[in-house]
Amino acid sequence: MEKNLILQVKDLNIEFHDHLIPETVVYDFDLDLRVGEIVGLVGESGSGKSMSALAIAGLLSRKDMKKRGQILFDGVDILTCERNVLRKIQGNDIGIIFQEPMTSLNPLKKIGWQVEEALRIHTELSKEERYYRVIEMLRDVELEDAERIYHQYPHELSGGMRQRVMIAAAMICNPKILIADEPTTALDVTIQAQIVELLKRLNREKQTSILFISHDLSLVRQLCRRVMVMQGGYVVETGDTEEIFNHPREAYTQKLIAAIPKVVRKS
Amino acid sequence: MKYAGKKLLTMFLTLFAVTLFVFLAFHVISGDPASSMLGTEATPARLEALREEMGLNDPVLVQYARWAGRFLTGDMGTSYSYRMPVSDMVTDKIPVTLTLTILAFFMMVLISIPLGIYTAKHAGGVIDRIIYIFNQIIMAFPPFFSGILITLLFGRIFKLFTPGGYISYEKNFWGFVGYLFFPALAIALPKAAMAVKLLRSSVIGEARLDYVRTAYSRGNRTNDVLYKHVLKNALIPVVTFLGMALTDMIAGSIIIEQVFSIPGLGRILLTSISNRDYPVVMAIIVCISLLVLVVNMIVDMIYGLIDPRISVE
Amino acid sequence: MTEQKDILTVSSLCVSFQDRSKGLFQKKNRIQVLKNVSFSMKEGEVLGLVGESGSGKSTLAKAILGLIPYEGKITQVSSYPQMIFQDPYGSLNPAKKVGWILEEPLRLKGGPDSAKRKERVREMLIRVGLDEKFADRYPNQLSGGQRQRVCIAGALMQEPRLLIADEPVSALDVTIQAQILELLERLHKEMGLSILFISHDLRVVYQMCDNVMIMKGGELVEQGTVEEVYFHHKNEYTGNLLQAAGIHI
Amino acid sequence: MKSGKKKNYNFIVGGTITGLMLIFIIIGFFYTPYDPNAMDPSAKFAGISLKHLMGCDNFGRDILSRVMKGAGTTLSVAAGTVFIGTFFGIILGAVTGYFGGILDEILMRVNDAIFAFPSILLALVFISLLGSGTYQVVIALGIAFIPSFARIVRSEFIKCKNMDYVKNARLQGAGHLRIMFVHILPNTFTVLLSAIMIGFNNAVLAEAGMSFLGIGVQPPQASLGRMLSEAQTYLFRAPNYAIFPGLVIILMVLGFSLLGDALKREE
Repeated sequence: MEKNLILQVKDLNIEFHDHLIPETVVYDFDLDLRVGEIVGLVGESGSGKSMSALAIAGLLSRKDMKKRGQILFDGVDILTCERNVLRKIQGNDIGIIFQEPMTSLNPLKKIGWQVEEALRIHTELSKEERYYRVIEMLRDVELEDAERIYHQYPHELSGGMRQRVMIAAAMICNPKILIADEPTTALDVTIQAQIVELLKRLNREKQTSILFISHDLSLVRQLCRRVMVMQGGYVVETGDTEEIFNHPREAYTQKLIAAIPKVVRKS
Repeated sequence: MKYAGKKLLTMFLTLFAVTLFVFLAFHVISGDPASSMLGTEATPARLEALREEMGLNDPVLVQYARWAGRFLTGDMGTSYSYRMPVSDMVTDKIPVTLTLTILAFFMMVLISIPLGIYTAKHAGGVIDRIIYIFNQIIMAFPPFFSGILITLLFGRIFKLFTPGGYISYEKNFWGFVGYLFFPALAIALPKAAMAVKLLRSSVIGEARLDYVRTAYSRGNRTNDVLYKHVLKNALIPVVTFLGMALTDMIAGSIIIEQVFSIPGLGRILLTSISNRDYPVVMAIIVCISLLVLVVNMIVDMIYGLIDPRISVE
Repeated sequence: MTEQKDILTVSSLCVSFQDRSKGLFQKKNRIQVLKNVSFSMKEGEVLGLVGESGSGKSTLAKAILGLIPYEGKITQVSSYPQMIFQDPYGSLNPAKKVGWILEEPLRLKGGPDSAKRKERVREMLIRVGLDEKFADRYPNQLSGGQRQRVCIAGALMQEPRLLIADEPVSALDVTIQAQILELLERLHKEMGLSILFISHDLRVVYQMCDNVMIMKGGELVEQGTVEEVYFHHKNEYTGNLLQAAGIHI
Repeated sequence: MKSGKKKNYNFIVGGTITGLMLIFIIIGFFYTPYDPNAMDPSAKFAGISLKHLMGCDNFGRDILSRVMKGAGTTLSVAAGTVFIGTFFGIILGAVTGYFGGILDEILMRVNDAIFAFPSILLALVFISLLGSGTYQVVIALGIAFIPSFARIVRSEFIKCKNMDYVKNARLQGAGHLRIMFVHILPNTFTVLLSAIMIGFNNAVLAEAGMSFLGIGVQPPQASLGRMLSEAQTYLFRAPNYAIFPGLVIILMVLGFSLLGDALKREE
């Protein structure tokens, strides 16, 4: 493995078996993620982008699903390793945030409890140490009044704040990789921009690699150096973001870019 | 706290409405209590005198207030058929029905919670399917029929108890509880089957939600996800069901008391209905209503404790 | 362009709701959702309305449609404005076939007989770019884009002159989004339809609209032609929005 | 729609049981092997034989004939009960759910108060007011069943009335009645159907319970509950007297509840 390479996905295939005819949702997915890099994964609904992300996070464990290929993290294949090996990686080395910050938090548990959960599982820190770590982390994701939020429930926070909480919980163990699955889709534009800025800053300061999944090409352009375009389960194009934006090779990529309304002076 | 106060207020309002309804309904239907009491000895003069004495010539609401006031002090009126105070007939029966119901309730909880969690965890497995079939059949059993079968099986064939051999709680409390074991089982079984089914589908439904995926993404074990995250959420609808089941059991015990010849509230309620002994019927219905309302109130309180969203809404 | 008359005039519109979260016996506050909103719309104009969630843009639409009580004055030339909604899954009755749904506006108007209605539905389906066979399908057999086309067809059955489109493409994938925008633009041109286009997406609004209004906290903070607003904005909030959307001038 | 992989066994088994029970009951309306009320002293407690397939009771009446008639009575009572409950439940639930406001507030408070009470208890109150008898049982149980249907219909109406298609219908000029019963009501059918199945079962069990207590159907009319209550006295001597009526109740309820489950899974 290359020295800077932190995650390597080779020939990932995902098949559903919940109907009479098996349905492949991801074909031959390859990905090299390097330390401190932000890679964008773009596609429309049903393109297989979220499925690939869930597989990398080790969250595709349904029995009616078949996966082939390799997802190598630190010499461990996430697809085939033992559950307890996988659990040591989840939350500790790989964090994930989702589209709906409302439903992704347990409605009956306090924010503090949920943010420190990964610490409870992966570290031997005392209760007090954990508390200070959580407060520090909440401040780090730019939540003011962290002490109060620690004792609040998810329904008492706004959408943007909840997504910040999700990021704090995913980043609490300083993971090497953060997977962000459409993290700003449910948010207003101004909040969206703030969250993107936050992700950029965390990436810069902590050297966390980010896999950023989105349907929004212009958003990916703001955040990612490298981008992969998916359609119908296939990666159709991959490369430098600006390169792809300015000279898309594949017809589908061209179509996607053309579909973004342009703001240029009419007169 | 505000939530609790609101619920308490609602409970008292409902109690007021229920008792007023019961009073008015029986007032209209029961005709003239004076002539019922005097029976063949009635003469117009004696009737009028008795009516005046009983306050039957006052406006209905005044009569209701008087009746409610007496009820609160423990005076539930006089039985037409037995010419004795209703309270004497009812008070020593309440513990019997209550014990039977509570016993059945605990059986239901003890059977259903572990089985519900087990079947949810092993959904689709062989044992899950067997339990499903078993559940469906048990739910189809009318409680009195399971009562009859239990009598036949455990009473007559295995001789684990003596059918009809009721032991009063005043004589031997544990003997009393022992006798109530099988009747309680007959009440508990169908409700337990429903609770297993509900808890199973509730846990499975919760497990599909996004926050469960989040919990797994932090490296939780399956059991930790189940017990620390899912279970509390899944119990919310089950608590409602358990509350309703408890009130249903109070009513169900009326029937089961018949099967096992237990002298509880159900027994006198039924005799009083067929004798048209309205003061007794009214008193029992008000007592059961009170129990039902208290149970509902407790369920609401438990809700408030489990779910932080409630006190805000 | 010739001077055209106003199709819709809204002056000092205020809408407030009672705070339902307070209990039965508490003093209730009224929450002001729209504060003194005034604007007008010309015949054949496509007017954009931009705002974030909670800014009151959907409330404004409801007030214009007469779905909620309001204070102030709304004058409309055409009496039956129609609306298309954001969620194409919720705006078609799942229990009815597409044909039935499209015929309903005609039935309600006491319109032509069954055969004529079917003919009109057929024409309209083709007009919005769908096959006439779709009349026999249920909404759950259609994709999001197809549903939105059916919604547009339904809104046009009564031949309104004003169409209110509330985030009509937000729930759709980008490529589908482009197709629906194209369709709306075509219908606008063909039928001379006036469209009040509500959206949070500044890029889409720029593409679609002649004029635009920016709304924040129930107030219109800026209005003008898209060129004015996008390239010479006066309000700070407009600037924030443009920057957040990655539109750097 | 993709077809499921598994066969719906619930539907097959439930449908078969229900079908057989219906045939059994319908035959009973027109033909029974013996007059269900004819007493034959010589056949007192006759065991199971070709002549009397289910044996005879303490008066020498043919149990099979009585079970056929009794099941018919139970079915009719249950059907009447569910009809009253559904009919008024739909009207009440539709009006309160659709219009909301003060009327809804008041009616639903009353409804919830009634709903909190076990239906058997309510029926007992009504019976003691109305007197016992078949029609009284239908009315008493019917009234007791209204609140549960009203609640279900109301919550469905509340869900639907905020849907955009209802707003759309209003914009097109549909009246309230048309919206309620043409646009919204068909959308509640799936939920209503499974509520009817459950309600039907509860009605069968409640009717049997009331007849068992002797306050339902009056003798000499055959009724399953009443047969069981009589059989209880001779339990050891003639267990078949208790077992057959009990079995018929169980099969009726089981068939319907399996069908109800099957419908739920179809969704």
